Amino acid sequence: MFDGTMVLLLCALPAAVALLVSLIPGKESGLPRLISLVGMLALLAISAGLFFGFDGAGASGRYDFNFAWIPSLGVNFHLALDGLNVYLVLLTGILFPVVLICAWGSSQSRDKLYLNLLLILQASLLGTFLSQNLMLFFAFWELVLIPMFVLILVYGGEKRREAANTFFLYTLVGSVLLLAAVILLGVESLRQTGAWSFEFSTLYALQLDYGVQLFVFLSVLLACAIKCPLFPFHSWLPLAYGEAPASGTAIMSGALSKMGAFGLLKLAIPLAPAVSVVAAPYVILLAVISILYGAVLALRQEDFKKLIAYSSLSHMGYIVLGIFSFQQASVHGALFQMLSHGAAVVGLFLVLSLLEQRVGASYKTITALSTLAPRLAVTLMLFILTSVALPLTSGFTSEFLILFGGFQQGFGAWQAGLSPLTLVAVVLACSGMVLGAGYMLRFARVILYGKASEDAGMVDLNAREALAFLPLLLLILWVGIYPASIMGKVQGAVDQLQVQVAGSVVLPQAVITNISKNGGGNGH
Amino acid sequence: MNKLTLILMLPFLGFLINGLIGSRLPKAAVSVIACGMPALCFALTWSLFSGIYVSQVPVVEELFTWVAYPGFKVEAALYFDQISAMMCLVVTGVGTLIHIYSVGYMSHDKSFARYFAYLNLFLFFMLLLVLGKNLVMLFAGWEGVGIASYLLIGFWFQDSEKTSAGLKAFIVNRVGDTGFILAAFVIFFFAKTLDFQEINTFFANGQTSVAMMNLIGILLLIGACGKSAQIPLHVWLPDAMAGPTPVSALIHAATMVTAGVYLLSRLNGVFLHAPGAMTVVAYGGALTALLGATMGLTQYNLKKVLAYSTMSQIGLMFLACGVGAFNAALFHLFTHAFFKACLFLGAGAIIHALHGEEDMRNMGALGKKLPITLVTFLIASLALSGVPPFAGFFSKDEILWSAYSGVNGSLGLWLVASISSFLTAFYMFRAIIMTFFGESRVPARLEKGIHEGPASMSGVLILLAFCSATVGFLGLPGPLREMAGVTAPFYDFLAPVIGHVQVVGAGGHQVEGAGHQLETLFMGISIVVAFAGIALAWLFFSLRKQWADQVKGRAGYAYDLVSQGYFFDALYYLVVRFVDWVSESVLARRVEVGLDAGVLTAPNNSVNYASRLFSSLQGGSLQGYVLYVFIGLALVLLWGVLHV
Amino acid sequence: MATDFLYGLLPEHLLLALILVLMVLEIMKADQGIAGPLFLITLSIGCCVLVAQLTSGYTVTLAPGEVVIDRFAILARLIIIGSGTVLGFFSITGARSFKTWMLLSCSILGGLVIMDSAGFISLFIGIEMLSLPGFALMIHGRGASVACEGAFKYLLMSSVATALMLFGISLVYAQTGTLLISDFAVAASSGGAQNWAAGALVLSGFFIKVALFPFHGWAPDAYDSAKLPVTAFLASVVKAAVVLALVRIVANAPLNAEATLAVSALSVASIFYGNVAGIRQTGFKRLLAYSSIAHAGYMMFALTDSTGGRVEGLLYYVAVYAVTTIIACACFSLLCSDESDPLASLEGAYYTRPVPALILAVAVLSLAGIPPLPGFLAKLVIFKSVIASGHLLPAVLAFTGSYLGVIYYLAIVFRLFKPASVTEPAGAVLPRNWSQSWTWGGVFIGSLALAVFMLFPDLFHRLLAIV
Amino acid sequence: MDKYQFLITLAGVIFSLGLLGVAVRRNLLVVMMCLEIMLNAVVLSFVTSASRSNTVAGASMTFFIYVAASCEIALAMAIVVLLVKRHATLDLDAHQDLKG
Repeated sequence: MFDGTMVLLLCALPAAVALLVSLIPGKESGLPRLISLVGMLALLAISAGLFFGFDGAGASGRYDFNFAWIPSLGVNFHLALDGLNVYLVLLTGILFPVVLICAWGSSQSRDKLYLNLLLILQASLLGTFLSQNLMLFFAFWELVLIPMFVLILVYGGEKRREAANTFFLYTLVGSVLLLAAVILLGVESLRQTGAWSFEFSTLYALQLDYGVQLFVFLSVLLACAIKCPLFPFHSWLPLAYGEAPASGTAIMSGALSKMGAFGLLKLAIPLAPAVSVVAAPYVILLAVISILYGAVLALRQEDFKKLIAYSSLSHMGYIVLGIFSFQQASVHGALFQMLSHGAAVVGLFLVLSLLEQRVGASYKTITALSTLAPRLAVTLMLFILTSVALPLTSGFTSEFLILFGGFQQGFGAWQAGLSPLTLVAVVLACSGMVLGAGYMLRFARVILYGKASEDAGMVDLNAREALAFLPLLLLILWVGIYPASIMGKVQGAVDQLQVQVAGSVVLPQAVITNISKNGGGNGH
Repeated sequence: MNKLTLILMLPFLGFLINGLIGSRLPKAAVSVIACGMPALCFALTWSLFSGIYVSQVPVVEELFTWVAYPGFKVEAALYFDQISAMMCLVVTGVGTLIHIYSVGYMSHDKSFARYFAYLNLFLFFMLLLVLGKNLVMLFAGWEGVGIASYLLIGFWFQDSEKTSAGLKAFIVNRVGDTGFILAAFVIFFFAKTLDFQEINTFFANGQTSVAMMNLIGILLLIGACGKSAQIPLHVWLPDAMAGPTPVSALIHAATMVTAGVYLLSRLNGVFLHAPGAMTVVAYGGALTALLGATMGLTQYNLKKVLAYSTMSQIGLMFLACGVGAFNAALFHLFTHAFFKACLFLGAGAIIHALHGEEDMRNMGALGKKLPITLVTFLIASLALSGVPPFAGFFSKDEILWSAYSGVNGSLGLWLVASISSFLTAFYMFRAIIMTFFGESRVPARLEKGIHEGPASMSGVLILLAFCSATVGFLGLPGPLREMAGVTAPFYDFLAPVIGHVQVVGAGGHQVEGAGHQLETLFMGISIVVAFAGIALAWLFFSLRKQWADQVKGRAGYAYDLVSQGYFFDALYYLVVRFVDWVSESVLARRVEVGLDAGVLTAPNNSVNYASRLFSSLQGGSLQGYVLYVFIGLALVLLWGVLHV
Repeated sequence: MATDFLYGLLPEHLLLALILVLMVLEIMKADQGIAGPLFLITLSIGCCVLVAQLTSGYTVTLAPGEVVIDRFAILARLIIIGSGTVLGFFSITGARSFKTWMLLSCSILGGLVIMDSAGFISLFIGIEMLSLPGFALMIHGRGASVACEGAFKYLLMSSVATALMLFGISLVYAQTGTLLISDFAVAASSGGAQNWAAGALVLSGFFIKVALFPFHGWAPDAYDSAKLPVTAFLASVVKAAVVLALVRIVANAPLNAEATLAVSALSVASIFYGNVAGIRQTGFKRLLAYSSIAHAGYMMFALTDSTGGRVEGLLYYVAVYAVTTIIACACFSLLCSDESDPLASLEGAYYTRPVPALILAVAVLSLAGIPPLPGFLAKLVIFKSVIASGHLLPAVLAFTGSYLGVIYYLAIVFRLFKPASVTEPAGAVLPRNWSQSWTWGGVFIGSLALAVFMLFPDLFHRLLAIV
Repeated sequence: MDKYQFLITLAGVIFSLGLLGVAVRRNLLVVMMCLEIMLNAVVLSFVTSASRSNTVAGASMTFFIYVAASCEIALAMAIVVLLVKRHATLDLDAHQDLKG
């Protein structure tokens, strides 16, 4: 039970701190900033504690907080730590203090509204990841939009109005169908169990006929493809990432984008396994298209923020590819990629934000950073190398596992005489490695190297900022060098996912055997 | 922490120290740390080597599990067998020497510490590459040396030329790496393991279809091509000369570029069952050897001459692998490391003396001013040209022989190899003559400053020259062995992991004895070829200079073709331009804009239009409202009447 | 019996007494300041009484076929009086005459009478008592202004509505010979052209009163022309009462297929019309009108429910909608003091008056139906039973419509947070006078109620269940 | 058809005429009259049904209808006076200040 309250605390603490902060009188005092930082650090401590305490047996009911909210509808305030969200909880716990520390110098960090937004955002994000009740999940899923909207609107760049509106309205489109699907699932549980229920545990057990699964799958896919985003649904991304304040962009790319991938893992596949298996090759194709599309677009981006935005589009593509390859390796890789991309892209954006704090808007044309601010340059280089997927960084671990699993799946399907679509897609995705190196190192060449103009002086990375980046770098190296140490935590979830997929009725026999041969347990 | 792990970690330690606090340390301390680490590594390697030289039992060190889930496990494990031992010795030995050389060479550079940090980082990754027990470990080192070379090529990052060269190197390598990783995937699909020994044993009982084996082989070859600058992925190597010369010596001559050969021989178990792939390797190597040599003919930049010669030498090694003579390839790799490093460092000494001048047209008559350099350079060149009794002769001769007698060797292959070695001798002595002899063309401002480098540099040169003169005797060819009644320690040492060339050559018409006579004949021919090349160079560039220009004039387009490196660069430039065009003109200007218009603008406008339309219904006239009611009611009633 | 008559109808009696007292005070020319508090006290007592009845599970049939006090009656009256109370707090600022309070009380009394009527006669009286003071309120103290045009449109349309309703009722009466509400639902759904016509007529009468497209014509003009408190009154109490009256009639009786189809079509149309037309509005009251048209659509959707969740769903929806609307209006009045109501006056309000701005933002987002705010839960409660009744497509259409609605609700939030650079410190000028603190009180109580609704979304489910 | 049905139908016709009148006539007062006509039609049908099923409910309903109707008219007339004050005409189309 104590662990349960800890889980609740994950969600409640930021809200409480937000309340406390808003109650502090006085406009321009540093106190609110300090309090919220302390709160975030406390939360980081809790999430880290839970992370290390978590042993992968999420179903055991430990780390589980359940409280009936709408009994008549079976909507419970049910939060629990499980294999799918344990990484993301840690990531969310790490990101926010890092973001706040990096924004420490800026004027907005003394702004109570800003701090409140950050805290509420954190609370709702954690709620989304932790919720074990579909309706609760949906509620948090939507709630995340509001603070982000205000964050962009108030602290954004010159085109912030447009950006905020586009972000909110575009990402809300997905919810229209999603809500219908959610309610439909509740109705199904009413039909089959005789009682309303939105508990995931109940919904997973339902026997949904193909049509329902199709509807659910498509609506979830739409919602998640917009959140991630995937190729045709990314139009909001460059604008939002470009215009949002640095901290907003960091959180959007680091945590919000993960909601999409998480939704696919949590909703799409378990709720509609049959359809998922059938649709997998096409989703993979979509993912690969976004990988290449984002990469190629990033090749010629002048604007750093947009460049990273497109690179993020590309990297999210890898996650989806991993998820829909259904292989142990690829799913592990996708989960790692969430961590890795979260850390790396946040680091990139934050370094940019530090540059912006130092030289203002002219950071867009900055160059020869290695001469001006070597420590900053090294930090940036490390994040760049991570997103280039250099071995020993988390980027390599995740992308290797994703492509590995994807390839085993595709090649197996091809050998089994099925369509080589997946195989082709994965091979194309591998060429994303080259493109990724291309745009990232071009970026490095532009911003890091070259002749420094004599007058341009710049403050180098100071201790506070270095401290902020430390956890990100540690995370990157840890996942890069010794991933096995934490894979056990998610193993249970991965196995469960495979069971759900393999158990789906219309799964072609060849694919089943292939899954069980290459991923599912008995490899040799 | 046992020796093997130490060998790996010491350079990394050096990297950390020099990288983090090196800028605050005095140069002496930096150089001690930087050179000490590889020296220690060499000592450790030597002790380990002497260990397995007797025991012949490979040393295995399992550090920890990298990734594990049911049915899949990748150990972070180190493996020190004969091949790794040989590679380690080369890497740490030559590496140490080049570190020492660099102390003198880089003494005036202000980012001294950064340089040595990078160099140590490279050593770390290179050792990871050769010590890795499985494909993942190897790949980690593989990519790591790539990034290290990227950093070192672009070491003087104020110069955008150099940074772009580094970028090019990394990207081209990445293309190869993609092939590598795909190969790893396919291998796992069949072998269900990524461990080298298990892979070799699995494919040894060849239950996999030949087509698949060839696929694996080709994919591996692509990876090897990228790293070892084989055609068509060789374009990065000449540009890579932008880096400091010691770097070129270490990375782009002695160690990194030979990683491809290491990979092929490491996975010889796979290749021996992939005849198609073997053929491609052989002919690809031969082609590279020839084209590289020809390209070397026309260069005026001293380092580029050496770069192209490296290319063609590695081509020879590939050729050897292709005909199944993996041990010959490795032997050539071994000797090549010494004399090519010596050549590069000699070139470095010259460039150092001329304050960065690399164009041979601005050199000449340096022999009197730089005697040590001249001698060492000469010895190394003779070795490279395959003049007995220098190292290059024995190793190259072994390759030439197996090119004829090897698994799918043929007279053609042998001919190509011989031509390329003839050309090698030619352009090497062209370079020597243009650099050291004749009348001086050095710009006046540089004239007086010319002097030998510090002791650290010339010492290293002498040592390397000595090695390149002698190490050949470790692996005498068969006939000589019989004559001298000695063994070939090198081959014997490698024998447990890689057998001798099995003499089942073209048509399999040789018997042992006849083979030996034939081999002796070939040996003679190759000697003649080498001297012919030298003589021709002498004729052209010393006695009858005008002939050279006449030939150049006659050749016309052919000359352009060769001097432009067969337009590979132009080709790739087109590809890159095309991708950029797609990115900019198609995706950014068309697709993105279209998407925005379709997804953002259009709905927005339509909603606004609808809004205007709807609120215009609210015209303010009460009767209008009543009329709506009337219509609505009428409709509902009508509906009912129709349905009831 | 007499005690039941006294206790069961105590709220009505209290309001009656209040009206009389106010009349007397008016005649005695007493200080008008006491009217508001008096009103509030009376209504609060009424609330307490109803709560007491609710908790004690008190039900009684006072006049068979005419007046009956059941769970629904108590809950519905609680909603009416409760929202009336909140509105009272908000109205004190502007309303300074006895007449206003008399009219308000009278209208609310009408609302109560509707709720506990079992026969059409008292229902009809209640509806008239509910509407007529409304017209008076609109023109009271406005002289020959634009208000009377709005009032006239409203009056005429609602008279037409009454006529339609009555005619429908008379048709059923022609068949059954009784005016019992309980019989009506049965008869109307029993088929036959005449019954069908009757049902259609009554429904369209109600559609006019709840301003469902295309019966909505009066709403934007009336809302726009009235004063903000009066608009709030029309949009909250009156609308709530009308919807609950409809619930009173149809209860949980499922509609037949044709009616269901017709109703869902009209509802979807209304949702789209209201939300889309609202996008380009610049005045707050007119915006409110269009939003209320859209919300009429959501509420009428509940009629297509055949799983018996209609009553609780609509009770919850109406309660949430009424309170939220009042809060929104109150906050708006706090932020924009002048008579005209340009949305532009909200720009940057957050920086000058953060608290009301934030509450307004939340209220508006709740109206937009952003989870987990009560507005969303209300929609959920209705649409879960709609989808459960198998109307997936209309539901999806409705969601799409509500998505369009988000656009203009968002525009309000947008203006609130528009960076302060342009706005002069208007908030600093606004004096925190005594009357405003009343409004504050109203906002506070309302928010409290909303919080309760949000925490216990199945409140009404439970309360209806207890017997 | 018997007289009851006839009367009911008649009421329906009158009602529709009234509604039509409200919809098309432009004079304020006439519109109000049409409204009254509708109500009278309602009353007619109530009375008819009452006498057919000889129950009192319908008959009593008529009284309430008349009461309500008169209240309505009273209010309406007050508003009409204000309207005329405003635009000095009884023409409905003159009163279209509210729109959009």
